[in-house]
Formats: sequence, C-alpha cells, structure tokens
Amino acid sequence: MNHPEIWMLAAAGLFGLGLYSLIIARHLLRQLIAIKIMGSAVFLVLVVTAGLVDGSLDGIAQALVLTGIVIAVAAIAFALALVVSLAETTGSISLNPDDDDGR
Amino acid sequence: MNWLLPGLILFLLVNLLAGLWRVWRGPSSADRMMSALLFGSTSVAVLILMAEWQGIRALRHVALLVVMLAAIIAITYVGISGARDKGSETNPDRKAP
Amino acid sequence: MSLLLDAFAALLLLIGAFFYLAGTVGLIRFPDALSRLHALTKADNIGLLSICAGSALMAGELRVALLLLLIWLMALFAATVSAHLIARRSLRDAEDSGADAGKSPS
Amino acid sequence: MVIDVFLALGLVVLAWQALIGGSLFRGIVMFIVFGMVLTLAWAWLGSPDLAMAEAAIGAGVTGALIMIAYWRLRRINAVEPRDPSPARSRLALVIAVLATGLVGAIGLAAVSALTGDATAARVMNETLPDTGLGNPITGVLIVFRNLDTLLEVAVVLAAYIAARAALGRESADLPLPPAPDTPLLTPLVVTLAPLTMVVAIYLLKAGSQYPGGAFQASALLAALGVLLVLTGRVGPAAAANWLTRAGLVIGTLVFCLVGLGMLVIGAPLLAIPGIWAVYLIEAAMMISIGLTLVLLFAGAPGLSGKRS
Repeated sequence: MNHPEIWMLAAAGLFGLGLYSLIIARHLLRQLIAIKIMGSAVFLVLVVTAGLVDGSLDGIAQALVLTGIVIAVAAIAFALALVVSLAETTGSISLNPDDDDGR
Repeated sequence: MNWLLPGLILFLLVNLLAGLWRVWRGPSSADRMMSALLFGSTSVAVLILMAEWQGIRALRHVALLVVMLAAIIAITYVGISGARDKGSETNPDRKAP
Repeated sequence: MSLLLDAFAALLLLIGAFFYLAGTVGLIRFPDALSRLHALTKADNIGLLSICAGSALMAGELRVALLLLLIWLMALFAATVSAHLIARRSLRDAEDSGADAGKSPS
Repeated sequence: MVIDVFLALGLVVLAWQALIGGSLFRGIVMFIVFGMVLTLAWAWLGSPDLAMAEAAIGAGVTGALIMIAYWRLRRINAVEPRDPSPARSRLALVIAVLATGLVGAIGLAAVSALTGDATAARVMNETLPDTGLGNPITGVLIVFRNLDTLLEVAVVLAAYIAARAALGRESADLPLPPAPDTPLLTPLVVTLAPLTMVVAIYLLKAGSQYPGGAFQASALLAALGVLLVLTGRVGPAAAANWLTRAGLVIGTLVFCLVGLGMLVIGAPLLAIPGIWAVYLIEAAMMISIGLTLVLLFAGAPGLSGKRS
C-alpha cells in the first residue's frame, strides 16, 4: 500500500458523514445506511492500519473485517425486520414520530 | 508500457463516475437502475486490469462474481421500483399484469 | 514477436477503453431512457470484449483466457436480461403516468 | 497515487449522496453503488477476499435487503418522517466534525507511528504451513481464531431467530414484489443457478489455498437465493420444514461437534485435527449462512418450492 494517509482521511470523512446523517436523519432506513457506512469506515481504518507494519496486507485484520462484514449484514437484516415490524404496528418509520407531527 | 494499465484503470474509473452523473440526475427511475448495468460492465473491466497490473489472479474471480451479481441487483431494482409508487394511490395488492 | 504481441494487446485495451468512452458519452448525451440504455449496454459489452481479449493476450495463459471468456459471456447475458427488464419497466412506467412519461416523482 | 485519491474521494462523495438530501430511493441506489466502489477499493488495496465479500454481501445482499424493506414500507403506507430542524443539524454538524477529526487523527497517528514488524502476523505466517492451509485468512478464521468464527455463525443464526421473533406470528409471510414477467428470466435462472453453485463450491475449495472461503461462497449462494425468490422460483413458506431447520443449524452444529470432539480424544477444545475438518466446517458454514441470509431476505420462516 502506497498512500495510507489518503485512505485514513477518506475513512474519517465517511465516519463523520455517517454520524452526521445518523443524528439528523429521521427515516430509519437512512439511519441504517448511515450505520453501515460508519462500519465501512472502521473496516477501512482496520485494514489500512494492519497493512502499515510490513507493507503488505495482514491476514489477521482481513479475517477480522471479513467476519465484520458478515456480522454487519446479519445485524442489518435483523434491524430491517424491526423497522418493518415497527411500521406495521405504529404506522411510523421513525423512532420519534412526535417531532414529525409537532412542527 | 508501465503507464498503460494504471492509465486505463483511471480512465475507466473516470468513465464510471461520469456515467454516475446520469444515475444521480435521473430523471426516470430507469436511469437510476442503469447504475447496475454501468457497474456490471465497467467495474469488471477495472478488476480485470487490476488483476493484470497487481498480479493478483483472484481479482479475476472477483470480476466473475461482480458480473453474476449485476443481474441480481438489476432484477431487484426492477422488481422494487416497479411497485414503489403504486402503493399509495392504487390497490396495493395489484398483481403484475 | 513478443513486442508485436504486446503492442497488439495494448491496442485492444485502448480500443476497449474507447468503446467505454462512447458508451458513457451516449449515456450522458442521449435524449431518452431507451436510447441511453441502448448506448450503455451495446458499447460497454464490445469494450469489455476488447479488454478481455487484450488482457488474455497479456497474460498469455489458456486458463486465464477461458476465465475471461466466461466473464465476458456472463456479462453479455446479464446485460441482455437486465437491459430488457429495465426497458420494459421504463415503458410500463411511461404508460402508467401518461403525459408525464419518464418523469420520476422523486 | 491518483487512483488511490480517486477511489477514496469517490467513496466519500457516494456516501454523501447516499446519506444527505435527495429521495430515499436515490439514496439506496447510491448506497449500493458505494458498496460496488468499496469492492474496487478493496481490490486496489490488494485484498481479493474482502472484495469478494463486499461485492456479494456489501453491495448485493445488503442492497437487496434494504430495497425490499423500502418496498415493504411503501406498501404499509407508513408516515414518512420529515426533515429535521436546522438547530439540531448545527449541533449534529459540530459532533460530526469532531468525530471526523478524531478518526482522522487516530488514522494519521497510526500511519506515522506504526513501523517495523507485525508480531502476530509473523507468528501466524510461520505456523501457517503446519495447518496445511495456504490462505492466511482461512487459517485465521478456522484454525487460529476459530472461537470468533464459531460465535459468528451463532450470531447469524441468532439474527434469524430474533428477526422471526420481531415479526411475530401474524405477519409470518411478508409481501414480496411480483416476479417480472418475461420469457428471458427462465434462461437467466437456468444458466445462473448452476454456474453460481459451481463457483461457490470452487471458492469454498480454493479458499484453503487462495482467496475465497466459506463466507464468500455463502454470500454468493445467498445472492443466488435472493434471485430465486425475486423471480418467483422459490417462495416463502409459513413454516420451516426439517430440511430448512437442519440447514439453519448445521454450521453451528458441525463446528461445535468438531470442537467438542477434540476434547473426547484428549486434544484442546476447538483444535482442528486436519484439513478435512476445515473443509467440513466451511461447507456446513456455507450452507447455514447462505440459507439464513435468504430467509432473512424473504422475511419468512421457511422456503417452499414455488411461489403461489
């Protein structure tokens, strides 16, 4: 890897964007996408950091991130089931529907 | 010859992002769905060139994987966007004609 | 001989890139969804064929060439079905929304 | 260098497009595109394993899951939330900028501080030949840190059980969009299904020496399952039959049995006796994870042969 700084900066940008959207977005799907993007930023930091020490990528970090990708999709699938169930029960796709009606 | 492969990779990436302008812009949902096609063809070429440039053979397997997934993503788009604006106005139980 | 082969491979790659460029120009410049679809699928698949051929020549191995051939055939097939589905959807949307054909509500 | 900058910048722009402004449908499309560019980024960084997993799971399965949830929410006609007030946005902006600075500082500090030898990686590379495996990632997953991997298979199973619990009895069959009606779908499925299975098994087999392995293979199978569900070849069933149940638990079960079996013959817990055990565990994991992801997509407890 030639330019780890670039990827670190990109990861920082992705994490910040994800966090910003997670806070301001009301639609739960948008919030889930934000969480997924923050996760990708963390994966980038992990893999790039592990690649620093001897130039080539590190198998341990890659295995960890591979596990992380699969766990993330399982978590997202569960969260989506919760969102659909919430919408069916309450008719809302937001965690604080009061804010939507109040303004 | 050393500049050729990275040059072409970069060129195809620029091409890809230029095409994304259309996906971003729309106007119809068909234009959005074209992103699957655009990626199905362009990223495969990029992966093949990367495999050549970096000498990692497995990247060609990644290319095969991406090709097979492109069709799946396109079918998802079509299935979902087709029914997406019907729900509120017409009968939600409308079956495909 | 080897130099000639390399030059030919490079030429194939460049031709492939040119077709990709043509596809993207069509995607951006053409006036309606169907012609954009047409430009994208046809030009890009020829471009991919050319790039696969050039890359196979560079690698100079039979199994790599066969794998690249498989990739191209799959790409052709996937693009055909996807383009067909998207075009049908586009037409049906246009029918459904009448005069506002092709306008996305979003 | 230029390609690094281009890919990294592309990721940030796509994330911005996916998260902020525009319609949610466009955001989801941009998120799928983000996953595809991330695939290219992993490939460029030299990790085909991550590229495969990201293409199949990050872009393919996750994208399909979010799309189908979006479609279901549209059908329910739930109230779409409105945009937030500017005051909250300003606070969020400050927090986000701080977080960006923190992550950036950690990353850049790591870049300037870390040099020299990676002890864990060196030890792993020295002991890897003893396991008979050539791919260090499979080595870590199945041999060196297999307790993590076992727990991961269990987590995926738990996600299925939790999703079933969340959806409850009455909504046992979530709606699916109608299959596109076109004569071209049959040739597509007939070609793609066997080819996908061959490639999945190849990846599983190759995973011991080259990039590939159970996760990539299961992701590919899950994508195939999504295709079969969407084209109406496989439909949701009201209950899981014994075959589905067996498929769901086989990964956890085989892993546990092999691990505990080692205790019986006097070896340490979860020691891997040989390369055949690696293949056995990986094949079982592939079936379980792939099947679980398809069931989570279909939103049903089981699958039946054909959609009614």
